[in-house]
Amino acid sequence: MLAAINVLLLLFLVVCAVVVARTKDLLSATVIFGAYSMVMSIIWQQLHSPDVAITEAAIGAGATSLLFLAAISRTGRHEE
Amino acid sequence: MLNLGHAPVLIVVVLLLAAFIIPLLGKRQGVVNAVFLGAGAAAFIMSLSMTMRVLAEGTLHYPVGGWAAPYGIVVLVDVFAAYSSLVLAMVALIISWFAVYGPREVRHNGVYFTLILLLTAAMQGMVMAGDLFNLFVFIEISSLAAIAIIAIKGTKESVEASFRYLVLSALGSGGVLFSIALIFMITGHLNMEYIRTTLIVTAEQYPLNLLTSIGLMVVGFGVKAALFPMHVWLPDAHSNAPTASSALLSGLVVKVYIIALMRIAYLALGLEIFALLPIRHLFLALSTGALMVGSVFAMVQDNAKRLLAFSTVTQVGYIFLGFGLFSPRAIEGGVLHILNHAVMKSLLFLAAGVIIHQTGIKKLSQFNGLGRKMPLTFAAFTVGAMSMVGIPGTAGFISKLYIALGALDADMLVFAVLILVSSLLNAAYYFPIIISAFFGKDSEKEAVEPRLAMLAPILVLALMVFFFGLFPSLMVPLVQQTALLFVR
Amino acid sequence: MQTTSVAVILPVMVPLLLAAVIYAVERRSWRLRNSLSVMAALASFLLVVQHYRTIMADTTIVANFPQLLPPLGVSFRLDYLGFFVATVVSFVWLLVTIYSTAYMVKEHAKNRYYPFSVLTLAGAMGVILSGDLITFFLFFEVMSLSAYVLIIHEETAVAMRAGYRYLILTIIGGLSLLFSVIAVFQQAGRVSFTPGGLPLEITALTFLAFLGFLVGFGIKAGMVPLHIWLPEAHPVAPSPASALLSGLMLKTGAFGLIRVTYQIFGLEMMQIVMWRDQLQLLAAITIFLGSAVAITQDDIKRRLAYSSVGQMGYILLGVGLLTERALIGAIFHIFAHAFMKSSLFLAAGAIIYSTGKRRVSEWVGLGRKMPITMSVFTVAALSMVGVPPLVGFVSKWELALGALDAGSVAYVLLLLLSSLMNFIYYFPLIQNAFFGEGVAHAAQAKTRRDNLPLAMLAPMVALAAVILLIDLLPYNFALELAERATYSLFTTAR
Amino acid sequence: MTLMVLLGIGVLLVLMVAEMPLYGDVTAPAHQGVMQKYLRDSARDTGAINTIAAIIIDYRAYDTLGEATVLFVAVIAVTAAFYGGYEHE
Amino acid sequence: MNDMILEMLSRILIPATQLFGAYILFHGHLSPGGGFSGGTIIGASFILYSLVYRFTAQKHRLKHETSLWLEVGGVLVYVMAGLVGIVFGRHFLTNQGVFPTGEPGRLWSSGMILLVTLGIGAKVAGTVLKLFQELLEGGAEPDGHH
Amino acid sequence: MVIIERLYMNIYYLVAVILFIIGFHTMLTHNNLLKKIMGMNIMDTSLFLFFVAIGYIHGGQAPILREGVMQYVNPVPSALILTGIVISVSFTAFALALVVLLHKQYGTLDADKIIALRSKRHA
Repeated sequence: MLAAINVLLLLFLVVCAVVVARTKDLLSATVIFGAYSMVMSIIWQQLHSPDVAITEAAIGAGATSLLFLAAISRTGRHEE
Repeated sequence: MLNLGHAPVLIVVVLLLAAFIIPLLGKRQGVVNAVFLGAGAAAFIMSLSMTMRVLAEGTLHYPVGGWAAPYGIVVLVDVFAAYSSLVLAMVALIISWFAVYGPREVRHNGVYFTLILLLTAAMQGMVMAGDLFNLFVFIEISSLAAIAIIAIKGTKESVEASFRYLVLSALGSGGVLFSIALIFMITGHLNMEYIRTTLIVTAEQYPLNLLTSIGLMVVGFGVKAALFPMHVWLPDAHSNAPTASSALLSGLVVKVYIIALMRIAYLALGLEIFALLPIRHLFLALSTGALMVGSVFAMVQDNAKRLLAFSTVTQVGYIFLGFGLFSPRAIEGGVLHILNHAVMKSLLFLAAGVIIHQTGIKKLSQFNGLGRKMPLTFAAFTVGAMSMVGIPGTAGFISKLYIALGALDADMLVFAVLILVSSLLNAAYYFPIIISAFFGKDSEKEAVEPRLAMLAPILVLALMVFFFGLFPSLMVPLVQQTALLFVR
Repeated sequence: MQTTSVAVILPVMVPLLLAAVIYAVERRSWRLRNSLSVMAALASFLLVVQHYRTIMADTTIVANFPQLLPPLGVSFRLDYLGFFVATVVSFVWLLVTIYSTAYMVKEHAKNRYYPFSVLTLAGAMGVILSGDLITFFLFFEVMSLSAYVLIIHEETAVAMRAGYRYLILTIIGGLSLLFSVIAVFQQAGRVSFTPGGLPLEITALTFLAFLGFLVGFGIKAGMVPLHIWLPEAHPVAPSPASALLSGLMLKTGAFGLIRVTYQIFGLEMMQIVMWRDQLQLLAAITIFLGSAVAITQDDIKRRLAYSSVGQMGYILLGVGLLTERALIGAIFHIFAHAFMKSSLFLAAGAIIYSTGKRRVSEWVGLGRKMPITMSVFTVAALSMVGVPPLVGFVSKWELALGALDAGSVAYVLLLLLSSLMNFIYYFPLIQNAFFGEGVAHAAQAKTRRDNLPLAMLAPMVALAAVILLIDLLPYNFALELAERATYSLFTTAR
Repeated sequence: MTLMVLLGIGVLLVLMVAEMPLYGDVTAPAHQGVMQKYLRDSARDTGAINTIAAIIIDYRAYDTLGEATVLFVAVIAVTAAFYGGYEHE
Repeated sequence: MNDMILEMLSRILIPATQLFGAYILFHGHLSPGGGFSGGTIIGASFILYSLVYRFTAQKHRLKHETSLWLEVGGVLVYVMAGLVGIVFGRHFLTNQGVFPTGEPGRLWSSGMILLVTLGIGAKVAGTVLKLFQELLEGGAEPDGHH
Repeated sequence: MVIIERLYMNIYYLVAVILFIIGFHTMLTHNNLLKKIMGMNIMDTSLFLFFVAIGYIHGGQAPILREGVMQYVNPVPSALILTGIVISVSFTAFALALVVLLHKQYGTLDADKIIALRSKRHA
């Protein structure tokens, strides 16, 4: 059961990554990237690495997304 | 109080401390300069004493935090590391002087100096690292700082070039990190010496992992060191940077990655594995490409700094050639070329920077007659160029001689010939510049020699080219012992 | 016998340092500059000659610096051959420098000429006094590169083009020499001039090494087909520089070939393989082509340049024949040709200096106007043709005997043919100059005779005197030295 | 072209995955090296019960100094990029 | 209108976040977390603060000097803590035997680790905020730096 | 069959490798500069996932020492990853700064367009 959830999470991860690469809307891509990081952090929690999970949640999902948002606000939301 | 036994970390720490303090000093330019140069000089002195010590006592192991290997991080200073550290400290100090007193190309000197200090600190840490992940951390610091000292110029070209450099550099870092992960996976260690002893046991069990790991390592470092097909970022990046950055990047930064790669090769992988896999032959093939392609592209350049950048691609090829031939003398040649190229390429970049600053001319085709107006600068440039070509008596000759001798020792006649052909190509693009500068028609441009403080580092480097060309025996004990690390 | 003495590096180091000093003082005082330049050559000459007694006592002076340029090491040596050539070179250099102090007055950029001339001297002396291949190569490059500055001195488009060709060929030559040096070191484990280091069976590497030497020295010595820079470069250089290049610098190529043939490869190896024949063939072609093309040239300096090509062929032939007589001839011809060709170039320079006429066809009646210059020219030219008892005759005689020793009568005929061709391109010129009637010169007939400064006349006359008198002396020490050099080469080479 | 290369790399990496030590296996080589000592001694050696904290700020503190430096470099680099140059077009 | 709701929310949210960050920071040696995550969380709270009050009060923007001192102070604490080891005749960055390591499991334990964690926390908080602000508006004015 | 079984057992590694390729591909071939940076982040996180998976041990607990736990997971990769995450965010921040600058200078984030603009400027 738990294994199935983990596999699902992994699958979600791959889907997220592909979507991030494909989306034309940079803002959505950033949000999805945040979700990706969040899922990643959950997976790490599942792997009993809470330190990494917290750090990823704070830095990967939080700070990185914020930085992306800041940059997008300066450069425009859509890919040409 | 300060025991110089701590030099392996103190060199890094002093440079870092200076880097941290400089932003606090604000606009007090005099103090900033003093701290900047003082840290460089201190690093040089410590490096020198450390080298003496390594020569006298053999390899130094410095356990940071007092935790011995494999539990803590060990800074491992063998002859190769000491030699590299000395070269870095020496050349970086001279370039630092130029960054202070040379033409001003950036607005915030404080920020610039901080980055240079961080870069040199990271490079020092890299060449002395005895721990793979520690090495990786320093790689990242140096990559980031190296990109930043290009972007600091702020022109369109430099920002674009530095972004491209960043993307490729990040790719390289990814490769290196992946490879470290794989190595950790099959050994459970990060300390290089422990990795070697463990690998002997586990390598047979996971051949594909090891192969991939080494491949990723070579590609990762190859990108950063601009090994031939991965050199595409280099010409733009090095030619669009401020002068001191160009010298630093071309003279030292690309080479540090080669040093790190070779240290991994003999410390972490072990010579058995290095000899087993066709890495050597890969090096030989790629450096052949570098020698040819770099020269050919350099020939068609009209921008002085671009020409020098392409020439760096060639010279990196020489160093890889030396390691790829793998006979003791060829390795000695490759190791010597790290020093010699650092000296002569810095010299050329600094001289070119001064020329561009004094005249505003960037195109080689307009250098005609400038040699008569700026005789000292152009004499120094000539010395560097002659060394590049490999005229005897200059530093470049020695390393070429060694590599060529090594090629014959390794029974690879063709590479000895290749070196000569490449020298000829070098001559074909360096000599016309000099000839037109000294004997060409006068251009209307007004040009005067720069002030002495700006000229001093160039002249010092020119003297060093002769010095290391005539008295290489100073470096030979270090270099010979380094070769012994590879060929036991 | 061998003695170690650091004094042997002085003839090289003194001009090397003086070159820097001259560069430093030239802006202050041209007098000091000129006298220092002369001093440099004089010092070199004296520093070499002082060893006369030691050398004649069959002693070789050596100085080794193994710390320099490891793993090969730098070493110097003064033996018979080195002493002989060094004396000749420094002496002629001295005379030419004296000449140039007057000649160069009309030229620009004198401040560049003198330091580089002295630097070239240092290079040439280094080449001659070197005790191993790497030292040889080191100074060979110093000499070749500083000579570039002498060649392009005029900075005209023609000069730049000639200089560029010279430079590229020099670099190619240098690189092939370097390759050979490396190959020899790899095979023999050392590069000092002592035969027998190389293994006797011939590997591809040894052959390539020989080829490299042939190319490297051939380019310098103007061996056909590598001579192409020579007829371009010599005419464009200022006349004293041409004299230096043609009279002295070319000889270093031949000198190197002697060293390599006898002291690196050794007689045995040269005889086993067919390299000797290749060398002879190339030399023969050089003699023939050089002399033949010289006939067709109208520009005097071009004619002299081609003549140099032919004369270098003699020396190469003497080396390639591998008999003692022939080698005596070759070594003696280094001396003879140095004097002859220098005096020819100096005389031609003097004529160009005072009349501006470069074309041979315009020299009608010049002999009456400039009798001393023209006499010098005549003496040297006759010597080139091989009229006894001038020096040119002696070397040809020895060469011919050597060819007979080697059983090659064809080369004797070639020598005769070449003498004939020499005659063809010198004699009409002289005849025209002394006895030709030219309307154009009636107007200038009133000018004072020769009208040259003493500094130009004296060196020419001195050179001519040597050419005339050396074989008439009761004791021809030049020939004696050449013989001794040959014997010592042959005894060690066996 | 790029796709083909990536595909090739991908196949190689997948093969490599198949060869790797099994996931979660306590006998895998990665767990034989330095791990045991850290878990055993970290509390005694450093006083921290979070072994990871003990590793990053004590056993491998030099790395973490580098890590802090990387952040510092990032700030300085961003400053340099924004305010360093003379030329702002 | 919006501003009021935002302000209300932020008044609760920001202290809560900061408290959480401080907890993570101070308990780095006892529980998951540490200097980097704690520092980032505190930094994020500052970012929130600056975003909320951005339009109303430019002066609330973190001063250059302050962020600089946070930046440099953090790493200087680290290096100094390392040098203490050398001064005591041990190695660089030595903890055991130089700093009081205390009793495992207590808050005031583990010597250098806590000290350095706090330093890093301060540094990272400053860095995150600084990076965000620079990316948002850096380089806009020709010489807005000083 | 054995391979597939092993791949399934090593599924964390497999996913890490797949993410690595996705990130690599995005970074190398995508034209948009911001996307390149996102690709870089995906690549980096994939490596972190890889590292963490290496450190996992079946039945292991988080490496925070307490009574009654027999098996902890390997703390070393976690410690390395903490460093890695910070390095990754530093790179991202600097890359974003460069992107902002590039957008200011060229007015676009398309790599091809930037190259075209640059070569036009040169010509």
